[in-house]
Amino acid sequence: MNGFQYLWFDSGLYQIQIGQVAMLLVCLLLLFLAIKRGFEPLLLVPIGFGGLLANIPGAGLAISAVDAALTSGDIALVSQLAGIADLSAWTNTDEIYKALNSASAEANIQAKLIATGAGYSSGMLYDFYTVTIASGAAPLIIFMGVGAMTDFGPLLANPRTLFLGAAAQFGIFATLLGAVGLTTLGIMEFSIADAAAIGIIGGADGPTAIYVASKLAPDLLGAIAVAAYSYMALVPMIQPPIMRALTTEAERKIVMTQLRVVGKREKITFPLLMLILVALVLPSAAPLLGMFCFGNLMRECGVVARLSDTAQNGLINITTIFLGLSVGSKLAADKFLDPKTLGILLLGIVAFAIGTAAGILMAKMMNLVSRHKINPLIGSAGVSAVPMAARVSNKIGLEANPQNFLLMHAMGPNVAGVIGSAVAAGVMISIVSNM
Amino acid sequence: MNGFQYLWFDSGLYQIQIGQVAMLLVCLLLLFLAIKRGFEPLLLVPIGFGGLLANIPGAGLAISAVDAALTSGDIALVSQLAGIADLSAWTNTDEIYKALNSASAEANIQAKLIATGAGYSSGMLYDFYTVTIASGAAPLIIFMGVGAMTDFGPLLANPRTLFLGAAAQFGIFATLLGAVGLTTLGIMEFSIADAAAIGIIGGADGPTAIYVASKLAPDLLGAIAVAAYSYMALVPMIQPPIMRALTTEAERKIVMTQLRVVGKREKITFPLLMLILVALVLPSAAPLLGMFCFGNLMRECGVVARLSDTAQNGLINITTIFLGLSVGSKLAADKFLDPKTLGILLLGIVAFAIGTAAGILMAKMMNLVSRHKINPLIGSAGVSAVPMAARVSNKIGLEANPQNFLLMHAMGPNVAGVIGSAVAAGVMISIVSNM
Amino acid sequence: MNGFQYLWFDSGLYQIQIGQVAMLLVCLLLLFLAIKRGFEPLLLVPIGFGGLLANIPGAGLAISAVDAALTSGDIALVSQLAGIADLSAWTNTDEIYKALNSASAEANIQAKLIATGAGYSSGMLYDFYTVTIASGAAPLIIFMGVGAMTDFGPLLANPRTLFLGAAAQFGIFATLLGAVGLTTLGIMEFSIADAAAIGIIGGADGPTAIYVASKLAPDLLGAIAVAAYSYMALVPMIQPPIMRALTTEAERKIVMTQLRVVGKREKITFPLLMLILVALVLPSAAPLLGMFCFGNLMRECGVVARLSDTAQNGLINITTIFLGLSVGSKLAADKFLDPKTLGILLLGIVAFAIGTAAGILMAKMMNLVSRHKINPLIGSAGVSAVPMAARVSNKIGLEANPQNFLLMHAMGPNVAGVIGSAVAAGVMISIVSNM
Amino acid sequence: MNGTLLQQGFDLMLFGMGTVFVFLTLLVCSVVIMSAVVTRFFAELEVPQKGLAMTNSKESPVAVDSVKLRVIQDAIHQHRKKKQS
Amino acid sequence: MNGTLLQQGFDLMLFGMGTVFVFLTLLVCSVVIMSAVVTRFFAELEVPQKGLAMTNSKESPVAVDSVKLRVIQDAIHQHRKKKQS
Amino acid sequence: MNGTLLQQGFDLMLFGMGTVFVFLTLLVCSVVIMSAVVTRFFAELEVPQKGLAMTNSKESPVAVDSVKLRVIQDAIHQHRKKKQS
Ligand code: NA
Ligand code: NA
Ligand code: NA
Repeated sequence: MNGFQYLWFDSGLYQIQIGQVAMLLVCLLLLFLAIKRGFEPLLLVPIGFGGLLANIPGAGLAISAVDAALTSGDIALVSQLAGIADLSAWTNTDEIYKALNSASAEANIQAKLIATGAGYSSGMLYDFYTVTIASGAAPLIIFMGVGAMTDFGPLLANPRTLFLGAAAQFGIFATLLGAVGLTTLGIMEFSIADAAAIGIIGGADGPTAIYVASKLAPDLLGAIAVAAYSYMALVPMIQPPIMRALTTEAERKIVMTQLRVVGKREKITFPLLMLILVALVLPSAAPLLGMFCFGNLMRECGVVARLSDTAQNGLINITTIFLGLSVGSKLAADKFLDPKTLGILLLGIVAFAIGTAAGILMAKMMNLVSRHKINPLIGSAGVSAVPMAARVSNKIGLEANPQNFLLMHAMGPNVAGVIGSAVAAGVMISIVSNM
Repeated sequence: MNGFQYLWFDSGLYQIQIGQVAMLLVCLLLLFLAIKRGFEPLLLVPIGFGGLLANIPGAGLAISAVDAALTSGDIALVSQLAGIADLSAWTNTDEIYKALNSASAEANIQAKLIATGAGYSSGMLYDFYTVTIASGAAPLIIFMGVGAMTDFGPLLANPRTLFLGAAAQFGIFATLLGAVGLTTLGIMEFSIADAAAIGIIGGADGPTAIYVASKLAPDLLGAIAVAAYSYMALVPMIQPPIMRALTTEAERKIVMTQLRVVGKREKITFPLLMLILVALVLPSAAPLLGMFCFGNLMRECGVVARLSDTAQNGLINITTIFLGLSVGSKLAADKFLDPKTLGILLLGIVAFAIGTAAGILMAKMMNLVSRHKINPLIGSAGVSAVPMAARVSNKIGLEANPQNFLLMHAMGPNVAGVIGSAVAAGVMISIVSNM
Repeated sequence: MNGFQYLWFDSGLYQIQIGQVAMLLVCLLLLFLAIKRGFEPLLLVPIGFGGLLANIPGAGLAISAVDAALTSGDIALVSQLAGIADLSAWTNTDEIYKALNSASAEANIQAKLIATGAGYSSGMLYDFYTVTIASGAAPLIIFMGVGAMTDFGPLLANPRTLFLGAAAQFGIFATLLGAVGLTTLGIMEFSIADAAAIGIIGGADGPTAIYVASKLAPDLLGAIAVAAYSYMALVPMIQPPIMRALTTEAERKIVMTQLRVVGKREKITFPLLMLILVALVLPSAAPLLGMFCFGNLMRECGVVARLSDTAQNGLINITTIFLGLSVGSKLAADKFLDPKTLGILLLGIVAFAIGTAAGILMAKMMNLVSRHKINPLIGSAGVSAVPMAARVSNKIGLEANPQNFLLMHAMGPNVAGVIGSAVAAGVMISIVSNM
Repeated sequence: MNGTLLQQGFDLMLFGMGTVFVFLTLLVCSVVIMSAVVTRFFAELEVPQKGLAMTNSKESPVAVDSVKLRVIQDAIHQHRKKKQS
Repeated sequence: MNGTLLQQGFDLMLFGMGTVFVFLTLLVCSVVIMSAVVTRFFAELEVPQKGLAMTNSKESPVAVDSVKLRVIQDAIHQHRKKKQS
Repeated sequence: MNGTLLQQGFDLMLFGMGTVFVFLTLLVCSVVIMSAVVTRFFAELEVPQKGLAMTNSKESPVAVDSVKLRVIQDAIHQHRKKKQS
């Protein structure tokens, strides 16, 4: 019977591909890790679920109207679209799709008109992605919320810890070099933009990673975001061995002097000071650090409590829901199941390890020249992963000396790491897009 | 005097048409029912007010830029627009509008450029409609919120009640057949897409009805949404006579065994299980049921309480405000005052009645083959109308036996009805758009 | 070295212009006034910060893709864009930009395609502006929230005070005349649309001013919004001398009879009544007053408390954040540092003064014909600036008679002023855009 | 041209203030009539005080107080349980 | 043409109701299996009552009560301080 | 081509780490200067403790406690009223 046949051809069981099955399992694993193991659940639950949705066979939730038309359109439609890309109608649809992607803006608009004219429309997750990530808005709004949640008091009380946050960014650039090296050796196929986007995993900062990946390597965004959030959750496992290996028992026992109380006026001035510095030195970091400073100013100025409250709660929650689902849309099998993903996952953990080591070594170096000794354990907090990395510093410190509370001291390099990776993001976007 | 004359020509009193007067009164009636009689006020207050705004003469809040240009543009502009649709400049503007609507996507873009170039812009409600409903986003976001508010415990404790939710969807398809029949008899003029959209009223689920209508019959959306929400409010009046007529006193007295306690893990697994089933069997229901399952997973997983909270409150409230106003934009006189609206209102109540009856009869049928007897009164809750229909089951049950609390038992078919109508929506959108 | 040279050329220090330095200082001053002096901080903190962001040299956060292409594109790209505007490639880029702005919609789309095709994209603040203000949505949403926060009780108890709100709008039109006069004298260069937008500062109502300016004079929006909010904050300094000069000690001592209690039903009916009147008399005020009435109906009807709550909190906060940043985008040096800004600031304060005087004189006039005497001090509250102006009336009244509490009496004209300026906004937009 | 601009300004002021006054006068009249109609024919049965309280649903003293009361009672209950254990 | 429309309607009803029943039957089966698997192999260690309470994180009596308790204690403390000063 | 890619990578690392250190060094310097200026010339009159408390407006103990106090008082008042009636 025609209708039941139609429903069968339309069903997932008929259309499913092995890659989609694999990705459904991967996404269920992500959800398991998020829910049962507490892996950054606020992001990984929406990302994992978005990944499930993106891999529903035949639903096309994560694809554009043109993609949908190429996938299920008849030969006349496909040949029309192929014509726009100056290809023969008999070309593989994947190639037509790639050709259109690299075609001019006008060709893309024409292709979209043809596809929508033929009744095809973009999927829900594709629309979410366009609005939240392709526009750049969602990571910036989340960064504003993070700014509104950040207390710069510990950093202002001990500004030297900014150097630790700087050093830990070495993980980013070492990883970039690693990605470039793998390509040079012929093992992987990363462009310089890909490499920069992979490096940013070492920033250990979710919104920064998503922002950079969306600008430089949108196709790798899924793997990069998953790597960034997973390794942030794994910080309590990744960092301690490195921390113990690079420090002596005596160093781990160093007690730091209590932080001074930082006044309200300093806290209000700080975001403005940082913004002025961004304006003078590094305009390309202005979107990320600008929104971060704005959030922090709302928090500290004390006269816009209702806006600060909304930035920290309602707005960041709404944005997180749609950002997560949108990131999930990049977990579609044809994008995620790629040797590159393995490379990204491997390089990502290297990035965390190198960043951790660089932070600790920097602290030890500073102890060589400074009178006020720094416990090198707080150096590892420079990778960001707020507040997990600072807690790890505190825990390893307590193991060495049960009276030595490093938490507040580690918050300084911790938030410095956020600034550091936003700076690195700005530099990379600026240089790479002009290369 | 030129200026005062201008203001007089510009005033509502000069421009008002009898249809608009009628619609203003209809909308005031809707607001009265919502505010004084408690008819689903969360939706009907914004819908009613949106209807008032849409019928303000001359304000053009609910029309597109092209429509505005056709309505108040000079002859040169109108003839230019007519030219795009290959019509003579002397054609009636309504016909030009319709011709443009059915013209190619390129012609529409060109018409829009001409209209905006001449200084015309779309109205506020038209923009709201485009962003919230035409994009499909708002009903899906509301469905996510409903998922986050839904406790599947009673359904998991007694999964058989899913059959009641399935049976009650017969109201949808019987009504579809009714609409088709009226057309065959020459009384009305519904297309198959119209008929499907009207049938979905019987789903007794607001966002589902709006979602389906926006895809299949946008012009009927106003009447369909008003019918759906009004009849949902009227459930305590529509259902009881049918319930009493189809059940015996003995049946109404059936006491059901207390529901077992459902564990947390079952509740977490359920939305994932349902999503996998959607993926395998019915991808076309993925947007609606996917967002529903996502909301429910956020609720049950327990690790993203702040996202779940936002989905249930801030986000769903914001979406409801704009969804309601947008639905109201479809209450403009020229769309709503149509014999079709009468047909929709009539068919809608039939849909509720048939759905109620089908649910009860299904329960009685299940009692024929099953050992554990079901009180057939909970069958009527299968139409959805959460939680009103379940409360009605409880109330009628208490009348028969003051010790017989059916509320929790009725919640099972009640939420099953939501799933059932989302499935029906998926099937209809998929089949109709390929017919 | 090539790279460091690149970073230096890319840095703010290299690119900064004197105008941007000046604007950064102006914005810091705005932030100082907002944070330390309490100048309408909810708006001026985001506006001031947005202004800082807009003036970061080289970041281009406030400019369109075409603007970015003209600023930093190579000669081939610029000549291509110049070609669209029928200009030679050697024309100054500012002139090309202006020519494109006044070109047809099609030419603009083509220019945008070329710019995005060449890799240029619009800045973050430009996007925020497009979504929130150019669409008209944000001021309307804020107006809805203000409606949901407004209690019309005092106005309903003493409807005569609506006349005070009407009279105070004279400040708007006198200022309009002043702007036109300055142009006629050759001192400034305001078009009639500019003059109308400047006049609306006298409405002392932020969202109305932003809405009108975005429709009639987008380039002046920054200065107009800053003037409106600054002078609203300065009301306790601007109004008292005028109030004392125009009233006698005896008048200031007039005790008004206590206001009657207004019932719930009257409060529900009022927004609907006002909307019907708008529909019949002044459709062009429908967007502003419609949303205002909708907010108020949600507040008063009592059955949609969760929507009203969201309109008053989450939604208005989110909108305020982005509206403020977007207004700040218009504080870019090339737009704000213009003799026109000085004229706007000067005319704005005149507008407030004349509005205050007109309100007081109207009250005195009403006392000539009416038996129930009005304390003329509440006339000044007719300029809006809710609730500051009403508090000023109360304070000056207490100075004259320590037992004379005018606050509730002044709330009547205060909210009447909001209605009055929305009506004025409607008239001006309607007439000016048809002139 | 300048003369025209001034003329336009005058026109706008005239029509503008005119419309503002006409609209608000009509509003005053309608409000007076509406209030008379409502208070005469649709008088509210509730005591005005309660009507007032219900308007601002969030500040309704009755509702809030019952919540507060429960908060206290729960807390006391919890406190006692802690003492016992 | 009309005949076709009626035919389409019948087809849609048949396939629609069919799919609804097939889908929900599959769902019933999967739920039964899932519940059996979960309760047998992944039984929760917590007492069911507590499991239930933890699901609705917002209404968790334990968490809320501790907050309430602190509210009370702070308030009493504040009250005493006020009395002393 | 590959040689160029590696070169690009090295350049990016060099400039990147350079900028990060330059920027954060400048930030350290400015913060030190700013803190010195603020504490010397714009010292806050409030005791630091209070200044700290006011920063996080939501957790300001003073404000919150007064709210809590009112909650308690209202509840007690309500409770007494209930008893009387
Ligand atoms: Na970092
Ligand atoms: Na249903
Ligand atoms: Na005003």
